[in-house]
Amino acid sequence: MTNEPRDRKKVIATTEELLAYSLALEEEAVERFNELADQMEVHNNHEVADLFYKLAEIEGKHVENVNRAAEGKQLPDLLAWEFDWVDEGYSPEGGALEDAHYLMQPWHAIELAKHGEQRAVAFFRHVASSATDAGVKKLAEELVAEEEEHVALLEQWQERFPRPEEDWDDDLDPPTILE
Amino acid sequence: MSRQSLSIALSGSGGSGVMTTGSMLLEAAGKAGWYGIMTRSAGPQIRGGEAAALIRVSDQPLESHDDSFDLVLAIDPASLGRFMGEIPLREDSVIICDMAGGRRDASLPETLAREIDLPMKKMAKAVKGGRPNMIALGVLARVIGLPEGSIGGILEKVLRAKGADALEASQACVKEGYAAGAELPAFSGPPITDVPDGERWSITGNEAAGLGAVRGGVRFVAAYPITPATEVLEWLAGSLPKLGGVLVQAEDELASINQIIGASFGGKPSLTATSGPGLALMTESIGLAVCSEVPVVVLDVMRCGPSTGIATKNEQSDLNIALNGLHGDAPHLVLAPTSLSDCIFTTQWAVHLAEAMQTAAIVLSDQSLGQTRAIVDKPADIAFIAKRNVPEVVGETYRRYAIGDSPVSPMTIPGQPGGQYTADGLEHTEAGAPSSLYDDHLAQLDKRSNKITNFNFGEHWADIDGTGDTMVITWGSACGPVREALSRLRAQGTEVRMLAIRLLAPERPEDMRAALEGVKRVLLVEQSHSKQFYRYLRAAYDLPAEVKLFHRPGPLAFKPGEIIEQLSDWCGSEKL
Amino acid sequence: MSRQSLSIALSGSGGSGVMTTGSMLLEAAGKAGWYGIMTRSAGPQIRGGEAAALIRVSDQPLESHDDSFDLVLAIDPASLGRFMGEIPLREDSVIICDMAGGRRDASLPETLAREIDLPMKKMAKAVKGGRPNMIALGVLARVIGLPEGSIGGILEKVLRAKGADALEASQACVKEGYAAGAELPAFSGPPITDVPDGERWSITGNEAAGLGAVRGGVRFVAAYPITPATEVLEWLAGSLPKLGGVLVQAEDELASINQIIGASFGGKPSLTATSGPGLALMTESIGLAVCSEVPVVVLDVMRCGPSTGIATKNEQSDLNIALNGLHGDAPHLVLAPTSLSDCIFTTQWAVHLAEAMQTAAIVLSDQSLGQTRAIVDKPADIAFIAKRNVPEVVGETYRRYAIGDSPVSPMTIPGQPGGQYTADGLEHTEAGAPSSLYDDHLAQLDKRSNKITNFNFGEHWADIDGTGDTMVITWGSACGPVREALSRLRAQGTEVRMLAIRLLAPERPEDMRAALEGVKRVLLVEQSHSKQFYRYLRAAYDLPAEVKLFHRPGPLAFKPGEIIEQLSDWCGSEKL
Amino acid sequence: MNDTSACSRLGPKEYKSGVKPVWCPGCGDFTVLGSLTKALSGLNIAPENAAVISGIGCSSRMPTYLSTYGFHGVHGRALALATGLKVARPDLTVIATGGDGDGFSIGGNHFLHTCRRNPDMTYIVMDNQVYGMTKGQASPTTEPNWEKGKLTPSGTGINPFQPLVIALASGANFIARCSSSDQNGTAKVIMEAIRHPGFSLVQVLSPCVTFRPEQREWKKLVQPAPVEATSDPAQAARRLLTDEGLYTGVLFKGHRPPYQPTLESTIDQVTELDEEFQL
Amino acid sequence: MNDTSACSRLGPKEYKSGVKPVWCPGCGDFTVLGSLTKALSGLNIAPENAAVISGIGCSSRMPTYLSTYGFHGVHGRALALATGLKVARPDLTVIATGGDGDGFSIGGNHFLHTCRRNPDMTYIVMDNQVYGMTKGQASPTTEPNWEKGKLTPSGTGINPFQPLVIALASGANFIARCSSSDQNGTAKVIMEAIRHPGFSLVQVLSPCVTFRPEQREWKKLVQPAPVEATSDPAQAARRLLTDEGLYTGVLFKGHRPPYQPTLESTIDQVTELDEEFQL
Ligand SMILES: Cc1ncc(C[n+]2csc(CCOP(=O)(O)OP(=O)(O)O)c2C)c(N)n1
Ligand SMILES: Cc1ncc(C[n+]2csc(CCOP(=O)(O)OP(=O)(O)O)c2C)c(N)n1
Ligand code: SF4
Ligand code: SF4
Ligand SMILES: [Mg+2]
Ligand SMILES: [Mg+2]
Repeated sequence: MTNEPRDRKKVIATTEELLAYSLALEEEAVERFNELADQMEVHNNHEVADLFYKLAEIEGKHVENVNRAAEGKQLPDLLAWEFDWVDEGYSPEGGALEDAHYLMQPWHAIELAKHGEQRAVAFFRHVASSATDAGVKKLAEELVAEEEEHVALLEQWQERFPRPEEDWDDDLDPPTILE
Repeated sequence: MSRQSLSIALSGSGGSGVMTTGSMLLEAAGKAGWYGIMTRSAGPQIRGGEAAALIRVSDQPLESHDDSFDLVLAIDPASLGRFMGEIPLREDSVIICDMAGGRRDASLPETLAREIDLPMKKMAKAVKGGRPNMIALGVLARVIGLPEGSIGGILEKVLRAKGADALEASQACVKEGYAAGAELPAFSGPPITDVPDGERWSITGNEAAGLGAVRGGVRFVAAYPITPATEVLEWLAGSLPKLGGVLVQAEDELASINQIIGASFGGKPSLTATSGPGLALMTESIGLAVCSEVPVVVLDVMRCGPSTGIATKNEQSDLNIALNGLHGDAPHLVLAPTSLSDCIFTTQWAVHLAEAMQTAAIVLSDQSLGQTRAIVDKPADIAFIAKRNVPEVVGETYRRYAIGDSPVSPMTIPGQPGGQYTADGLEHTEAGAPSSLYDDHLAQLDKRSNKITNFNFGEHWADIDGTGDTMVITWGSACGPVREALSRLRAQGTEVRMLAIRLLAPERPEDMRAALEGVKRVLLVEQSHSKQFYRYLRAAYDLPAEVKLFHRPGPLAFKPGEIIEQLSDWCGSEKL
Repeated sequence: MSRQSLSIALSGSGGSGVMTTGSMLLEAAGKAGWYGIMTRSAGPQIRGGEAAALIRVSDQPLESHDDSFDLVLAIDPASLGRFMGEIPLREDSVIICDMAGGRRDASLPETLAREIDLPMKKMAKAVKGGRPNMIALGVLARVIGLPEGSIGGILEKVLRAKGADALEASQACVKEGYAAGAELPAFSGPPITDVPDGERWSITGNEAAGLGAVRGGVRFVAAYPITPATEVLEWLAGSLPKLGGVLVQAEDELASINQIIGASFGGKPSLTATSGPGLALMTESIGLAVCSEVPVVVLDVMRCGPSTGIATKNEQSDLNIALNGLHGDAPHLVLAPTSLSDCIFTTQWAVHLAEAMQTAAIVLSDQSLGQTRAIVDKPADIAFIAKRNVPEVVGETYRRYAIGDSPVSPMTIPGQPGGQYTADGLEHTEAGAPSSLYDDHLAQLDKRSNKITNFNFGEHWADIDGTGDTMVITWGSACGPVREALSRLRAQGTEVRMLAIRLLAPERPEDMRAALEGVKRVLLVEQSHSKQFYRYLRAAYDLPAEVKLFHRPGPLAFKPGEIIEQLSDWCGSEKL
Repeated sequence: MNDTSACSRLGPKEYKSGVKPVWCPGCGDFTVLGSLTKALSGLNIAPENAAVISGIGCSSRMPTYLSTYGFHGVHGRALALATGLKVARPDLTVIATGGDGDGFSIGGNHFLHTCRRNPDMTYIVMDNQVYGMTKGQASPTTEPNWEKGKLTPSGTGINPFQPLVIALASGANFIARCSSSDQNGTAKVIMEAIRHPGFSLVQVLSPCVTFRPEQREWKKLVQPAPVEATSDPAQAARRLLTDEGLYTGVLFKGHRPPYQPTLESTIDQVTELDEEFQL
Repeated sequence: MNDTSACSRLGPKEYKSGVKPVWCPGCGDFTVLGSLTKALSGLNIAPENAAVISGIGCSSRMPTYLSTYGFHGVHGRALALATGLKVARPDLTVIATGGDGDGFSIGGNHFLHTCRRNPDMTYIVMDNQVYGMTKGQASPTTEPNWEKGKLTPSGTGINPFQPLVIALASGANFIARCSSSDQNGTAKVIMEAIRHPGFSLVQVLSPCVTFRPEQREWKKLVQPAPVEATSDPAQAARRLLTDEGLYTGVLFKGHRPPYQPTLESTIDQVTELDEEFQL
């Protein structure tokens, strides 16, 4: 949302920088899934809430992994908007909030998570292909592989749930009015 | 009049559709010849929150919930906790609930009631596109004794838009539920009678107020949305254009009230509807209507205050501001419906009175009256309509604020030649020219006050009922439970009088004296923390020496049994 | 305490400068050691209209005009007619008037008084740059017995800016007039005493209220101009910056009240001043201050209502709206000064109370108190200042709306680490989170009500005076004439008690019971058409069986003699 | 009152009520009263078919001085009251009058929304950049460094409100500026404004000789805008943002259709509404 | 609460109060909450030194969800309350938040006058072109032909309110449009807005998924404005009048000095004021 064009021009130059990206990505994913879980809980969609909490937990492990990889390194302190993600202004999980729905089903939740992971794959792939630093390239490729694995896991998980019917978001009741 | 009734609470959450289910059940009950009421309660979420439909059906007209509920159906157990304060249960009450696995769900609140597990989700899953709430509908219809056919037409009406598949799925679920209901304990519902088509109405108090307004002649409405008045406006927005009228959604309440003053100045009976915060914004200009003698009606559907308070819950705490919230000496009318269907009459009468006296009328409805849906007898169509004193021909020297034989002076309407004048919120002479003299001020204050205190209001100022030397005085939505309490007492042979005040201002000292003739003890019932009704009565009337006050703030509704308990000192021991 | 006083009316029109003349005369009287009051009356024109300065001087402090005037000086005869209702004359009163030719001017109203022709215009013409009002000043100074020198300094002060020529011309005129006065009947003014410099003040009630506000600690004011409150604001606009405070001229009253709520939330004691129409616009947000427990003070300088009414004239008809004009159950403080100089104390006390109880206080001053200028004894500097319960350190779990030992919970101020909370006009939990539950609602309603009803107000709730079994109960600007009436009766040996209520809300039932001990008869005095004070007292207190009401709308002020007349049935015949 | 049945034109005088204004001699509002009566006469509107609505302020006293129907309402609400009247009675010629304080300070919200809503009526604002009636406080149009306002003794220090720019931005359909020093020119513009469909704003620079005596100089400073009225909002905006507030004439004429719900009934009887409640 | 004395930056999460929002899942306001916490974190403002002020509406629930000081006031009055706070406490970072109904309908007058007055604070409006909280009525920014508003079943038929144009015309010092679909971009703009002296308006297109589900498409329609922010009002006006309301970014940055009276006393004691009354 800046006035600059959306295409990603910046090349990630150091592994520290890439780790900072990776950390931000995972941390934001944790935050996002927790937020979504809270939303579902508030809206009495407990099944999906539990699923999101679970996803948050998993992402939390990824944060730990990155932290471990970053041990002893001095990562740059970038603010949210100083990250230069691929094609859009937010991190791969950034858009998920908009896709929430109070009647969403586990299938949707995983779809949403999968979408994020796929975007992460795309991002790291881009980093790998544009990298000039060999270390960065290598790390990015590892990350691609890791995220691809996540996508695959999610796909398996999703199969356990039926695909929602077309009118899954139907609610005959009117919205509650407040103030 | 002994009443056989059944009270049912239906709760759910996360978009489980309990409101729709409840409405359908109520309508089915109505079709079957029963009377009924349904109120809603909901959590703070706009979508997907906990929701409960509280339903009561009977062979007699109803105006109140019962002391306790016979049957609760919880589509999911967790939804119930929030509402337990509003759903008192007995030992012989029954909770039907989906325990999802047979074991008692920990989230189900502890109660005395008997719990029955019914796997509604599973049953619904068995039907393609099926939903647990439709299972519930079938179950409920069966256990309260509605004929299976009573649901069909309603399903069709509600689900037509959703397509044939959805309809079929629902029908199948209802059938499933109905069958399952046969296994459950049955309740002996009120006797089913035959009612001729169309003799019963299904209506909310908010719709009733809208209907009263247009029956009274209102053709211009300007308003700003606010809970719980919005449904009045929604109904009027749809209905006014049919009658050549219009509703304008204004930018705020200051605009609403001034727009209706302008339209009424132009000759169109006009109304606005709002709730406490909006009423507060309007008081300056309600004073303008009073001073310039332009008739307007302001409907306040009360909610819990102060400030934003609790917007979706009932309270009777705008009495103070309605009676005394205008600056200066600004006599005006304040009315309150004494029942849900009386919202028609009282609003209509208010329009009539405002027009007849060329002043402002505030009608105090409340969230409970306004948002309850009831099956009622078709209301009478009464004769009160707006009739303003407009001179046929205008003489040489028309004086808008003339003090003649009647304090209501003829009012010309723009377009009438020779009738031009300037309506004014400044103090003025009879001709309408600004004046700061004591004599003019006194004369106009007298005029504006006399016209409303001298008016012949007839018998409508209050609903008076019963005999005996004990009386309950109350108003608004508190009337319903009081009325039921007294009818229960009557059934036991105890007579208690009831006075439900419809016209709160101006005061009617003589009528009150007559009503209190022979009364030794008075119980006042009101839903306000600061005893607003009590203070009002003290200021306005001479009450008997023995006065007892039963008051509490919203949102907990009064129950008939509580009223009886309050009277027990007097009626229990002495058996009056 | 017998009072010797002289009442003088000075009228003119078309820019004749009577107000300036009147002020100078009052100041001269003050310098000479007299007490005095001056009120103004004017036609509807902004410039050049009829105007009258009504002055009374005495050797005793004054709070009221007398029953009649001793002396009228009309710079032109026509100006007088408009004010005759306010200037009752006796047979031995004197009218000094410029008949411009010696024949009685037809425009001079018929009165009992003796008329004296004085060619002031001609006399002024004889002086280069001379003006009739300065002639009048000299005349008046002479006939009421002021030393010639008493005017000099004042002339200089007022006319300095106009240049030496203007000053000289005025001096010459005053001299002329003083000399001419020697030929006129002299009045025996009050004895001239020596007063130490600076021990007397010249102040209006509006300035006094402003002073009380800043003494109480107010440092933020937002307001929208409105007559007759504007002078409070003018004074504050000049004074606040000296104290590191500020006055913001807001876009309307909705902004004013919300700005002060914001500033007070930020920790600054805050106030707004307005009159009836503005107060009406503020009530919604006063409710917000009540619900969110943010202290604010709203000063209402009352004028004639309803609606725009008569903006420049006195009435006590905003009592209803001040007490009961908020929607919902919204307990708050309502106070009224009992005299002009009490505007300092009452406003200051209101700031203190609002801050101590974290609630809204409405102070009802009025046009008469506010716009009268008086020479008074230097007011005491009292100790009440804003002291809010702000926690020194904030614990782990700060709950803004905690219900602890005291219903006034500690209030953090933005900037305090760990004290963050969200102030809310929605009903809330102790922590400030929105809640729609009955229990939270009741608890917070109790809290907000208890904190003001349980507060120890001490003796300031009312001014209580005198003995006997007859009592006059009154308030605001009506206190002045009542006090004088009772002191006159006392001088005749008749004792009547007086109760001037300063704290109108919350009610003080025990204090009232004590005050009424031994009282058999009560006369209520109020300036309202609809008996607002009477109704308030009926609702709030148990009055003795015999209650008499003396009320009328504005703008005619009560006179001491009228009060005595009202009491004559009781005191005249029975000589209590 | 006047016999208005004749087809001959009523003279401007006949639009006066005969109540004598209490304005200060020299006040611009006298001239505006004259302009308005001339415009009404020029349009030959029967006095009973016009209604003049105002709030509170010196300028808001206008209705009392006219022989039309009038409403002297409360401070700041003239446009809301006038909107209600016009929507309910589209047959009437509705004119709102008032001052800069009434219209742009306390009444600012209605100003915005009336421009937006665009009812077919005319709003004449006598702008004297001061609150005349309450003793000369700064108004929204007062320049930031005017130090005579007793509530703003060091000047307001804030940006003056630009009524014409705001009107344009919120959708007024006709925007003009006049000077009370030109009674006939103002009359003509008011007439055009009344004729133009939709909401018309006429700002009249009308000196307050009592609290802003320096405004007597205005008549020397105003000048007719050097260009014709435009109907392009962007062009109008550019002009208005750069003019010094002293160009007079019609500055913008838009073509948005006025807000006017049709008031035609589709059913005969109120009882036909009962159906929807029948079980 | 948080220990804010450390010089290390607080993370965005620490600006959340922990109260779980009651907004509908998918509502744009969730994202805005995130943007605001990121901006506060980016500026490293201690939570106790910020105050977030709102009126009533879904979007106005914001303060409850933040760990800063907050005020959830009454409908339409957020800016007035915030102004009082900022003027009295210039040391605080004051942010007002709310919706299009709260800010532009009932609150329109304060919007106008706050832009004019230009206090140093930031106003974030979550514009969903609807009254979410009260059941989906048309708001001032609703398009005229939207027929789902139950009080305007045939559409409002009136000109939408153009908040940015009005802000510019009344003197706001910083004007930006964002989309809730871009949390980080919005965060950056909010941070810039807070930093920029004077009154900053940030309009965030924030879908109401319940009453305006079609707004889920907004994220595909918005695009960054193709030009840099200007500081020339006339240029900004031309751009704003012609854009379709879907360009995002900082659109105007002015240089007017903020309104802030100095709060320095010139006397020591209140009693020094007594002098003027002494005879
Ligand atoms: C609610 C309310 N607030 C304040 C006032 C006081 N008041 C009356 S007129 C006025 C200002 C008038 O200014 P303007 O509209 O410019 O008219 P002018 O006198 O300059 O023609 C004010 C503040 C009022 N009557 N009502
Ligand atoms: C004085 C007053 N009038 C009306 C209302 C009812 N009300 C509450 S919120 C709201 C509209 C909110 O719309 P918006 O500001 O756009 O917020 P959103 O819910 O869309 O975020 C209204 C009309 C009120 N609370 N107070
Ligand atoms: S005060 Fe000013 S605006 Fe009012 S009448 Fe006098 S000159 Fe005109
Ligand atoms: S109703 Fe609309 S604005 Fe309100 S929370 Fe739901 S989606 Fe958001
Ligand atoms: Mg003006
Ligand atoms: Mg909105």
